[in-house]
Amino acid sequence: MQPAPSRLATRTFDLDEVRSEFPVLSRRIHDHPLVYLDNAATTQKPLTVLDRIDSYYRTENANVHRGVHTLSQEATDAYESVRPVMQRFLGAASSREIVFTKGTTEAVNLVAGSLARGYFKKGDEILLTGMEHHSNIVPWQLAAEATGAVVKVVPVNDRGELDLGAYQALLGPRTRMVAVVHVSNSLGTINPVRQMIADAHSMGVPVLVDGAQAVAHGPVNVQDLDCDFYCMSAHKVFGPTGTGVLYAKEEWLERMPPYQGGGDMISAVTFEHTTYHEIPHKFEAGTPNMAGVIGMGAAIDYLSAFDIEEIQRHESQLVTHATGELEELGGVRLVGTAAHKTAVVSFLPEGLHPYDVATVMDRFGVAVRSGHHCTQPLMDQYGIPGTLRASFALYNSLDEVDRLIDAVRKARKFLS
Amino acid sequence: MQPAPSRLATRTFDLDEVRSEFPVLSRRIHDHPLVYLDNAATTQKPLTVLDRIDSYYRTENANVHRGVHTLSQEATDAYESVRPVMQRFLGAASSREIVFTKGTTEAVNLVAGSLARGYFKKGDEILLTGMEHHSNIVPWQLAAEATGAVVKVVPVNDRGELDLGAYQALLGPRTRMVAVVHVSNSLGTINPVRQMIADAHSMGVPVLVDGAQAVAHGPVNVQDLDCDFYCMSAHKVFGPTGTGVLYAKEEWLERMPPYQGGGDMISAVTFEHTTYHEIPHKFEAGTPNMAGVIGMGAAIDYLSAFDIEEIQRHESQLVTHATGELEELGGVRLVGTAAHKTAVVSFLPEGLHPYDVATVMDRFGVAVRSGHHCTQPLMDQYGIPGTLRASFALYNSLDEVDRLIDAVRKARKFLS
Amino acid sequence: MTATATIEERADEVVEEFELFDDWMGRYEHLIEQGKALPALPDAYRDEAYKVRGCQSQVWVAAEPTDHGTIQFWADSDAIITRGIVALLVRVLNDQPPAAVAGTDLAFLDRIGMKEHLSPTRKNGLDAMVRRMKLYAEALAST
Amino acid sequence: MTATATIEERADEVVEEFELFDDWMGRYEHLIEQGKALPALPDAYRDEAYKVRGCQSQVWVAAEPTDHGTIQFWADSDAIITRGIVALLVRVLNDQPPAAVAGTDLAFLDRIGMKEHLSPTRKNGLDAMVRRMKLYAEALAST
Ligand SMILES: Cc1ncc(COP(=O)(O)O)c(C=O)c1O
Ligand SMILES: Cc1ncc(COP(=O)(O)O)c(C=O)c1O
Repeated sequence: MQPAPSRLATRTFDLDEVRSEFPVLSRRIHDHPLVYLDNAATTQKPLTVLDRIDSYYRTENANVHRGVHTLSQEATDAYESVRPVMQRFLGAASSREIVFTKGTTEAVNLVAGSLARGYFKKGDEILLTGMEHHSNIVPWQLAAEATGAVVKVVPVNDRGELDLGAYQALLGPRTRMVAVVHVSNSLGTINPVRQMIADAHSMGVPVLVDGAQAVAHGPVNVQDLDCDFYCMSAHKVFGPTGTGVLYAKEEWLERMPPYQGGGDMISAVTFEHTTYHEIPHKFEAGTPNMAGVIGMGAAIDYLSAFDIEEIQRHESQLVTHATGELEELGGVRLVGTAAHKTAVVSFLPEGLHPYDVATVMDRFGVAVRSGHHCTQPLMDQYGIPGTLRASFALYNSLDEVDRLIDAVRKARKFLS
Repeated sequence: MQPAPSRLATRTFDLDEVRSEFPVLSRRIHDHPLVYLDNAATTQKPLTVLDRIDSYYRTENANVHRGVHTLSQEATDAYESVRPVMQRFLGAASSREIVFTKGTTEAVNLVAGSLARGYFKKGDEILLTGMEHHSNIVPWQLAAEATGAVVKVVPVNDRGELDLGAYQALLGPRTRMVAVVHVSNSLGTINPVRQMIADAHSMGVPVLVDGAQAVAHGPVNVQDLDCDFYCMSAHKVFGPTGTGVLYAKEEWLERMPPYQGGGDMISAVTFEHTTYHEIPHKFEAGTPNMAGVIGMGAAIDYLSAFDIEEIQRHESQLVTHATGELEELGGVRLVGTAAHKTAVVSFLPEGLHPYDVATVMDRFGVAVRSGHHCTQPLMDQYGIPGTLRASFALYNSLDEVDRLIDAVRKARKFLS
Repeated sequence: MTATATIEERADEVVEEFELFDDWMGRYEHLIEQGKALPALPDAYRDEAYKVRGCQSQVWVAAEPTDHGTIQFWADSDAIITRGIVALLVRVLNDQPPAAVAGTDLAFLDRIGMKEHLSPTRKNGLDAMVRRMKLYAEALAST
Repeated sequence: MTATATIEERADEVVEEFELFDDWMGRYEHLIEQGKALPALPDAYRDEAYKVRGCQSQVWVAAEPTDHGTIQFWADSDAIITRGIVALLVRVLNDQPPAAVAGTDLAFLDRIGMKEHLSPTRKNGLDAMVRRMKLYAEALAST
């Protein structure tokens, strides 16, 4: 059975119109119009998101879940109404499977931290890949340290693709968890998570997918993937900072002990014994980021109005153009040339240091990320100090790609 | 030595002007002007905070700490500039002692969770009080469960005051931590934390103070208190949702293992070994709530412009008026009559249920909290299902207190 | 209230009654009256096992199969507004076939302006009570 | 550059040099030139122990006491802009009395528009380098 589509396209994609909806894009940097190509770090926010946050604070703000008064009810309704929005967006079976977190990092920590309380045992293996973001490495290292489990790593080849044979060989009787990035933030590689999940499940192993870089660039359906956990950040999908989602299958949420304790996640407290609230609230201790969650709902509404395939076509044009032009320049190493990749182009002009190049490019108004992109093990493997990364979002234009290439050319000239 | 004052008064307190700065206060509820008396749950936000958040997203938004490009530098500067603001506000010795968290709940969980990794041992005692908020109970229960430590409780008397003699008697050689609320959210009691900290320190025991309800109502100086940890939420002090502060003495932060793992909190990652970033960043994993933190800075600037003593005088007028009028009504039980208390009046008309009363009061536009206020053990002790709680902030007026009393009177008439 | 009326018919009856009042006071007074008329909860059911604990108010609910294949509900609450809603639910769902109870949507509460009391976030125990009523009904319907 | 000039005098000299350029290109070119003129880091110091690891670029820094009571600094970076700043720091702080090094504020970098490179959040290792230079100086000053 094919799950119902999670997005409904009601708007035709019009680049100029879209650009006009993101106020920050009209900024000037060092006397040049800003070319913002650091979307994998964080995306910009459309007016609808800003307006929603503002109107929440101006007319609805109250603490959720506890009050009988109208304002508290309205705030609670607004907050809880985002759960089904995220459920549909991710294709979850139930809104009880949507836990609001600070972001991807907290979502991974929540799972790793909760499973460290009883699930992982000494000698258990946690299988990661060589292209994970630190946020999908360190929480598992902490859990391993606490429980005596060990971390194993699936190797990555020179094009930036996972070695699936090695993955299958590593999946063994001691494997208790697989954690894998859906789309790599430093390379853009789209990993074959569906296959990897099927492989893991055939051995009875659950899989966590780090979807931080996936959700803004293509449809995600967690039921279709059949992943056990899926993590994302609102700020990387046109939403506010400080919020995100952990999707987890209901059976896992029921089974897992709580992660943080506090108000809102309990049903009864005595000093002798505390009983926890039902899922998903069991995992949401304390006053939540109401404005953040409500803004995230507005961001998903914004994105869902488009046909995601139109956005994908647009972004893939940008990637193809950028890649072609960088190859044309010559003397530029492309890092991450996987067959399946998304809106990221990572590169390094030969003989130059990414810090220097990024510093000079900024002088021309072009914002790219330089460094190891929180994937240090991968950079170590490639023997480079880091890369320059241009990462695209729906509001980027082919003109901006030309400005990117021009800035690279000028920076190289200047630095050589 | 008296530490330097943490606030600088530059504005005269003018109630009408202040009210005009909080847009939500002009809302109407069921055809009545809103009377918002649920400030202990969350406070409303002044325009300066809304404008700051909006302008952040419109002109500065970028991920912090990693980028070389201008936007990222500006965002980082804006974000990091709030650390000294919070340092001054709390009277900390250094901005390295300011850790940004989701709020009070996460701050307590951070400390309890980190100390559960090596500090607490089987049989160690964690001393709480009978008037703690669930957020300062459950994290310690989780830490106790994980380590074999035990939770002990300082009793509360009928007026809602701590039994200091019992506290001193409970402080023993096995005590490894004291966690106490600075100002009780359900009773308004101001606890003698300075004395309690001195007592604990004389036994070599560190103290965590839950300041969630304190910071909006009086000056706090952590150096003066000499507490080891101090926790607060921005949303309870006119700031945005989803952010707050853990203050901790530098020596504790240095000594504590990290709590969550991820991007931004590490200095070098390999699969074999990860070294952590310096404090406070060691405790800030993942992309932070940039807009939230920056908005919190604006909130503290807003509050700090006033002479806090003027605000205290105003709030104490409100409390005195409300208390007097409730006594006048007769047949109303006041819950929490400590000698030292702040801007909270908790009460229950005899024979009525708080849920019913709050529901009817809402019909008259008066927003009070009903229930156990996340302090269930205390309500159990008092043998009541909960209370009605009117909690004040600087923008509340004596007129609003009259509307409160009127609503109580009408609700009682209606329900009897 | 006719014992043979369907859930929909009884719900419509309730809605018609409430339509007589044109302000919230009248409606709430009528609601509270309903609570007063609720048959007393048998003592055996005033027990932890039948209690649904909420932050805001407590609810007790129990069910018995009748000999003519329907369900008999017993319920109570410590708050009188909650008890009023409890009474409406019992009035509409009592002595109905399990399958009908399991499948009902209780939209009539919306039509009388009381829907918000059923919200899980109100934490008054009502939503959990409804879930229990349906669970009882499903269990009986499947036997 | 005169060996006997104070830190302030040398810093003023640097500022004057940079004032000759009226665009960022000239200033950055001059900065990179400074990096090229930086005395080579002795091999013994190109070692983990002397390395300050940043996300963005690496910096090495070492210090030796001279026989006339001042400090001799050695430093390098893998990025040429960072090396330029490193060179300016070495140029200004080299062969100065430890107490002067420990107490300096390096405000001159602001005056030549390079201050942002010293920000800890740039993670290019420079701020940690400065901290190490001052630590060396403090250690020597107190002996
Ligand atoms: C005394 C006290 N402590 C802790 C908290 C928890 O704060 P938050 O929910 O913002 O994390 C609150 C408020 O809910 C409180 O009143
Ligand atoms: C692949 C990937 N995983 C995890 C994260 C962490 O996300 P956040 O910092 O929003 O928690 C990021 C982004 O920084 C990422 O790109």
